[in-house]
Amino acid sequence: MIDVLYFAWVRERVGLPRERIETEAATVADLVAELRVREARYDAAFSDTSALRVALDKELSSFDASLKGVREVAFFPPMTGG
Amino acid sequence: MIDVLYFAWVRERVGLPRERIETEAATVADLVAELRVREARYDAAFSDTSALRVALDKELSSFDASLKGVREVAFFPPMTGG
Amino acid sequence: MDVRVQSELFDAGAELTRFSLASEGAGAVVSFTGLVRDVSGGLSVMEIEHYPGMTEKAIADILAQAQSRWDLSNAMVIHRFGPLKPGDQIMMVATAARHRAAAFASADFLMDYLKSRAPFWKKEVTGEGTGWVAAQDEDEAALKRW
Amino acid sequence: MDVRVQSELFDAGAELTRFSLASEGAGAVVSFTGLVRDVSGGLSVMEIEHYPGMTEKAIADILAQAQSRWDLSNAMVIHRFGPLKPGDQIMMVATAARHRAAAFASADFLMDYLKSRAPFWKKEVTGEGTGWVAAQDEDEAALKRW
Repeated sequence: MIDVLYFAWVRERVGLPRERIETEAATVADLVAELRVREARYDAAFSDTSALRVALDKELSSFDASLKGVREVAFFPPMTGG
Repeated sequence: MIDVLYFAWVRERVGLPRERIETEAATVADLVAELRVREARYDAAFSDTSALRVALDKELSSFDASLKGVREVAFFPPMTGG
Repeated sequence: MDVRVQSELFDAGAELTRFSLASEGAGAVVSFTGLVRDVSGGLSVMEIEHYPGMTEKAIADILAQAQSRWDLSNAMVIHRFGPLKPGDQIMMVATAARHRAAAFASADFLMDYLKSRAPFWKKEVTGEGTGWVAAQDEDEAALKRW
Repeated sequence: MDVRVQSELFDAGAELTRFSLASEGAGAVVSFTGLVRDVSGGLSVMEIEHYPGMTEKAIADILAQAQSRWDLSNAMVIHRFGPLKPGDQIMMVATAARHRAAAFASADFLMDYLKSRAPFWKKEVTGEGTGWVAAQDEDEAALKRW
């Protein structure tokens, strides 16, 4: 079980801010592939992962990173703070 | 007749903040040469002009500049504002 | 070192005064304030979303990097979230150091990193609809300066 | 644009607030405050001498240069003269622009030029005597950045 969080337009496309997901995905990319085949809204949110960023347990990471031991995955567009 | 102003340690060495000087000096360097032979305190103040700056009518200038039409000459060390 | 992530408006002037007083031994204090700009001429609200928990951590990491690069007497970051009005202060950075070069460089560095590495996202609400502000390539490129 | 050369203490926080309010359309405000630092540990007074008349002119010229180089919404300079105490504010620069790069660069530029091109001279008075602060080679070198 892993907590998956969505922010900004990723949250809007997926339609919810967070959910718990039962998954055996080894990497972030595997998790994204699983989500995309679940429903069209995920497919729309993840259609271009080059436009997305991912954080694992609140640290910026990459799509080829392992999910081993990770409790929280967050997907979001590039940050626009400041 | 020209107004000559002194600032910071140049003022302290010369011993006064300003004076009117009767001079036929063509350039700043000529004026400096005239002053240096007048009295020891001027010689002390102007012994190393590379350590000095000069302004003509309130604009930074150089020691080889002409004094033609100039009403006010100021001598001072490099600025240390800010 | 001071990090505040808040929805409340803050008073940049009062913060600068407080920060300077707390920066003993500093000869140079630099502040940056970011304001909500009404680019399109019809902005009613700028909505800032963030990632609670990660935000504070990311800002603390960026501040620690600044401290390891420059000899700073003090540094602070305030960043707001939630609905902001045009002209509102969005965020503020201040740095204090003995000399001006370190104060300027570290404030500039903090801004570049906050812009692209702290989890905030801006959405503009105008009479014609809403839209997420897109990240600029130049913001990512700015990180390469450091 | 605002230039003030004064002996009176000023309140940098209040000045920042006033400046930001006067900088309509700006998205970025940068301020620099210079403080009297007690380098030797025995400073009783920092005396600042200036060249009345030339000072205002030199600062106005430097501001005009900054305006021609960057698209600024606003810019200001306050510089004190006379006897200052340790911890006192010596001077302040603020710049406002649409984007942060212009606000940072122009404030940094103004400081470099004020430091070496505005006619101010600092003298330190300590228990052991008085001494004029020497110009630093690095301050003159800093001008070459622009």
